[in-house]
Amino acid sequence: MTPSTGYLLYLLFAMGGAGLYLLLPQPGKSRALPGVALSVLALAGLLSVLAVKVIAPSDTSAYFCLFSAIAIFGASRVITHRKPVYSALYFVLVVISVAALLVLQRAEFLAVALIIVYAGAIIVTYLFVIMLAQQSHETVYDTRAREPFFAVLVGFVLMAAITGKAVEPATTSEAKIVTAQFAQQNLAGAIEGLPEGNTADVAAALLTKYIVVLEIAGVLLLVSMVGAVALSRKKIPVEGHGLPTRPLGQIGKEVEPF
Amino acid sequence: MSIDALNTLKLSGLVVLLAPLLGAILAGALGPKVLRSRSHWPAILGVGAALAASINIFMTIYGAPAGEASARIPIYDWILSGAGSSFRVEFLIDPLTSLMLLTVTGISLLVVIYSRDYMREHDKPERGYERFFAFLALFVFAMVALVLGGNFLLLYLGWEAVGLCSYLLIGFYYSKPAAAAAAKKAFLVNRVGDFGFGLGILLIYLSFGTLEYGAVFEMVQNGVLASGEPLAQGRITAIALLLLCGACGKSAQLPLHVWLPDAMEGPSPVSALIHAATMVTAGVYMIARCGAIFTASTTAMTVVAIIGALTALFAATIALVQMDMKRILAYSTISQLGYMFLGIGVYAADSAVFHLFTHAFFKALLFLGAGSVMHAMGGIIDVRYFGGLRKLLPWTFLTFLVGSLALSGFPGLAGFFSKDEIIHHALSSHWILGGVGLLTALLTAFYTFRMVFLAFFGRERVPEGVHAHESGKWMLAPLLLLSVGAIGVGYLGVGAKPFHEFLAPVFEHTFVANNPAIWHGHASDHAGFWEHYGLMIVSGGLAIFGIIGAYFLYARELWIPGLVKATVPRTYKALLGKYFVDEAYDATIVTPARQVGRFCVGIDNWFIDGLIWFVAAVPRAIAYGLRLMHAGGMQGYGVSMVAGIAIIVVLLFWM
Amino acid sequence: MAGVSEYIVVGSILFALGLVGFFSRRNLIVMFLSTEVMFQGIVVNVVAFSGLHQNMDGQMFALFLLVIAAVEAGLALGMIVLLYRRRGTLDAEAWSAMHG
Amino acid sequence: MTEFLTSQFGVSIILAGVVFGILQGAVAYCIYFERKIAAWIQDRCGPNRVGPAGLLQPLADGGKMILKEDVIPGHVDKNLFVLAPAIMFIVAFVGFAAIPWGGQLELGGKLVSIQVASPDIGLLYILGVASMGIYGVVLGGWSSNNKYSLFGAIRATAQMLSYEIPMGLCILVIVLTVGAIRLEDIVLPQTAYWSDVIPKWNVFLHPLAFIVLFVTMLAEANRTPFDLAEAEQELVGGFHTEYSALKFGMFFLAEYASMITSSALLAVLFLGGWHLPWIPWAQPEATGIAAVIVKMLVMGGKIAGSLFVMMWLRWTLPRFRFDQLMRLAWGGLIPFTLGLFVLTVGLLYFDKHQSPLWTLGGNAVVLVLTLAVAGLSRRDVTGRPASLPSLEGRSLTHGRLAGDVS
Repeated sequence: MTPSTGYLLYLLFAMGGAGLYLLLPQPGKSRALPGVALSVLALAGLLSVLAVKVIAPSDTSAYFCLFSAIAIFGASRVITHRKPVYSALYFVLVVISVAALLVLQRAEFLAVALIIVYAGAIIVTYLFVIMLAQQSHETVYDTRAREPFFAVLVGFVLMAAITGKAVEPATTSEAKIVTAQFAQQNLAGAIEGLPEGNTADVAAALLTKYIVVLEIAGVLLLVSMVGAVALSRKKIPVEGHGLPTRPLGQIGKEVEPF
Repeated sequence: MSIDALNTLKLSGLVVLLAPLLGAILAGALGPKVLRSRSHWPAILGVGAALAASINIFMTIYGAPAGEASARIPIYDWILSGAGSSFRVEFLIDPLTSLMLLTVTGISLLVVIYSRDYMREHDKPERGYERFFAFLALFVFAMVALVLGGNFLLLYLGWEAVGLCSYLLIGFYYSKPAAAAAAKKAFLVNRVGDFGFGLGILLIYLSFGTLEYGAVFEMVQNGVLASGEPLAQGRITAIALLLLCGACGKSAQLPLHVWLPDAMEGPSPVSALIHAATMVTAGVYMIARCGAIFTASTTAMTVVAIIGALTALFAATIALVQMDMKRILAYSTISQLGYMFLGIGVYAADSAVFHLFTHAFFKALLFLGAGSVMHAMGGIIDVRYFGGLRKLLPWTFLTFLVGSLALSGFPGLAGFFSKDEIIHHALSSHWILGGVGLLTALLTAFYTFRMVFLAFFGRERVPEGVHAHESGKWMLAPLLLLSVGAIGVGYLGVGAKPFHEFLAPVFEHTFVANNPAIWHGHASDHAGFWEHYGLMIVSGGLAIFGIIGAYFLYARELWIPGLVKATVPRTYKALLGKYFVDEAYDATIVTPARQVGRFCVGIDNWFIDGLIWFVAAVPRAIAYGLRLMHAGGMQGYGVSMVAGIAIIVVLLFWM
Repeated sequence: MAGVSEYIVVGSILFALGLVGFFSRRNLIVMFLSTEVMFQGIVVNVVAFSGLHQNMDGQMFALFLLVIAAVEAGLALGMIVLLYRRRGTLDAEAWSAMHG
Repeated sequence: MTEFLTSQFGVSIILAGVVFGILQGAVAYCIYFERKIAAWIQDRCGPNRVGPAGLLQPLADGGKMILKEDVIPGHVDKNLFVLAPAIMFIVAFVGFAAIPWGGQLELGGKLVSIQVASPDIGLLYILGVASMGIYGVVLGGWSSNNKYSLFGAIRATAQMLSYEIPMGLCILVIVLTVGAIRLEDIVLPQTAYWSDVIPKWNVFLHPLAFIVLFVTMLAEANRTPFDLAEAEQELVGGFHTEYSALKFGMFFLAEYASMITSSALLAVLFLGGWHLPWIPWAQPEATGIAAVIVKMLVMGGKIAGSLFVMMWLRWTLPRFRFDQLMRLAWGGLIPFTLGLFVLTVGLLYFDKHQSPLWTLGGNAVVLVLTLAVAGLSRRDVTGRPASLPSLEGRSLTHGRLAGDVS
């Protein structure tokens, strides 16, 4: 990668950051159009830079670009959408595309586990809570981001620093060796060598090298279960601050569970 | 003593000590949830086991060959502080210990059994039922520890534990202000005595380098200090007087007697326990145990005798005019304890312990009887509201009468023999001491039967709405058993005097060796009739005279007391006001102390707190400036944190 | 064929987007969703490393990340429900009670 | 071209098209048979006007659905309102991809699987797809902006999340027994025989797991007696109250499609899939085209049997109350299947997991234990607020059975 590519990348990150900043929910008139334009441009530029300059062409690189684009798009919608329900649904999109990326890496078991656990359980409970907690009307705190400028600045500086380093050609001799090794162990070759059937590998690793961690994970889940039960059994008094916590007009539209 | 016997003693000693503790723990831990109205069982079983073990100890000691009836039994090393000074948990078991154990556990068992019904209202346990029994058993444990302990440290431990338990039990009805105040008073007054006692023990340790009884007494009798220097008379007198100070506190002698009458606020079984078996006897026991120290100082013995005599007379006069049944009994206890001190003071420790022994029976009987009356009368204890109860409460009356006769020194009952001995020794020591003893005996008979006649004879003066009823079997059984004791135990001290013979090894090198008038043993065999029986006739006559006087004044000619009251109103008031000792203490000690306290509070509030406030104000002022940086939003902190990470990453990768 | 660098690029972009969301959104639920997005970025990274080193370590990490996410979701959602029942709002600012 | 068609990829594509088409029709006729069976159980005639014996009724219904006006109410969240039935429909049909329909076919000298895709993680794939089915219900209910719909959606969410656990555990029991999660590998061991007579179908090893899996599948598909999400009497139709025309039709078709998927999975896991004992065509060795057709028919027969039991149950059993439903899952099925799971692990350790004597005995023990524990600890799972008035004496007025309607 030439230095000019690096600067191009930074430019794209700057564009993306600006677009995201414009898209984050803020009061005042809508700035969606320039935001969308900037973001889409930045994403397309990034993907084309990656596709042209970085990725070794193979039959799966197209899939990689596609699912990366979907994941990044979904993630930016998660954080910019004004309705939490949509945020959650876009997150499902992120999960599915990440699962697809994992399948590209021959981590099928993990991919399916990701879908079952995240999409099948976690996000459903998020949705459940969103449904219980608020109806479709927009709230103040969803339409007003908090310190969006600094957040975007910090986030994108960090992102640019890491990704810039990741795609940068090594300069020092040591780094060059490492990079050369990485290049040698091109994933294409590496993955062909993997045996068919990822589940058995996962099981083998899980039950031998990582058995203690597996036990700890089990205990962690148990603790979380106990904690959740304890939390949900607690009687919480509504703190009186003079106002009814929900406007009167909403009462008919709200339901208690069961 | 054989190894078997030592093992028996060790095991039994442990049972005596730990069974009541276990009972207390069980009653306290399981009482509220599990046992509930059965909470008395752990205490009864614990104290019962202790009694059984005490009997075993007694039998072992009794059966031991002559001259070997004493055993030091180490249990384990308690405090090891290098430099040769270590303290052991050890038992000293000799005839005195075994007798005291028998008295303590026996009386306590009866009291605990008695409490089973007493602490119930219509067969429903009172609030704090399990607490009561837990404390009772703990009290027994503390007293047993005091008696069994083989060194001054254990003695002190038991001493303090007894004080604590008395505090807890006197304040049993802690929601009643009078009870709470009485508990506090008992504790504080005891604290005064214990302070002296503690100083005494420290002085013993400083002087002799050990707290173990045997070693200390041996050094005292050899007249040397631990350093080898000769023991100065002043030092041993100081030790004895300091120990006496503690004894005065525990045994309610002048001038620290004020807590005992107030302690009547506790439930009656507690009073019985405190007065008969456990707490107040601790002082007498201690002085008897430390005979070597006391007999080494004539001054101390004189002080003991004078305090005893004064207390006996002083308390008896107050008891003359009191109206509260339990208070009369309380003052009589003080008076009888005075007798015991007097006995010790005239080198008749065995007689004093004998009196302690007999007194335990009839005083427990009287208090339990009073409790029975009180229970029957629904809590009323003022004798002016009684009268004619002998028909309503026949069993209580009979047992109470036995106790009263014993207390008065009616010939043939327990109190007669023991008191008589003390008066005899007092007379042979100094005629004033003996005279005081005789006068007190007369007064004792008089005020005791004043109470009996007011309560049980004459017209019924029971207030409206009170339905007096005889108590249940759990309460009557101990009363009957104690009556038998009150009649019978006196005969242990006549004729061949088995009691004194049994105790003799303990005192033979201390009190007996110094007693100017050996009355028992070989000396008395050759005395003439009047020498032998004259005093008995005199004191018995005085008792009967007192009883008859009380009969005429309080059962017949009820106007005479009123006349006396009107004739000498100031004396009457002084008696009624208990010589205004409490008021004097209040004016001389309590109020000045309170003033000092106020002054200290002022210093604390204004000066020290002000300083602290000032120290706190400086960082607060600084924080006031700093807190503007904390906006309070977690996300803001997060942004700054990640900004830091981003800066580090940028510096690391690109610089 | 995409190499490990590309996965790192995608992963770090996801991570940074989650970060931005976590810092800038005020809705508690969206904040937690953002943390999940960060998790996804990490999962992409560690699985890519797993492929690079041809061992299962990265996938194991991802699996345990999954466990952590599940645990976190369980507890966080429980707490969010509690908070919502108490204040009637999902605004994170409603809970800045330690505000100086 | 021929080469393409005879490769696995070609077969998969053809199969995808064929299965999708057949299933569409099958689903439509499922509805027809449902009505016929209902009529038969209730001693009525059922649909008999359109075509001979009413056989064209599904076509008429379909036409009606397509031609009706597609109403989108004004108060709904339009995007999600449209998305929900689509998700439901897609998810219901995608699951078929991993089902092995007919073993292997010898084509041009090579063996190809009669299966759209045979991923290593086939069973997990089906589970994952099934778990996505919740979104259709949830989004449909929520986006309708209607109290009853939301009720239905919330109920459905809780119900499906709860019943996924015993379902997964049952499947794990089979996975442990067979030692594979590729569906074909699960079928193959079942084609062997015990003492050359009894086929090694898993149902003979774990009959109780089979029943539990069937029950949880009823719940996952929102079928009676678990159709709380769309209980007509309580919720006006539940999450699809606001739907009409083709969108409603999609929900409807999706329900039957998921029933068929469940039945197929059940057949594969427990009933030997396409295997039929003693029939030479339905053995794994037979790879001719005729054999494949027989195998597919066998598979279809098993699915039809399972479907028939589902319909039979629908017209026989009343609906659960919600707390009963939850109690059944959390207090009954989950402990029980956990017990089965532990049992299987234990038998696996002693290598007795494929011996019917041990598994059946273990099943009985686990059942007795669970019943004993459940009997000893009777307690409402969701609980009924104490502030509500007592229900005593009122249950009779609500005694009408769910099946009485229509």
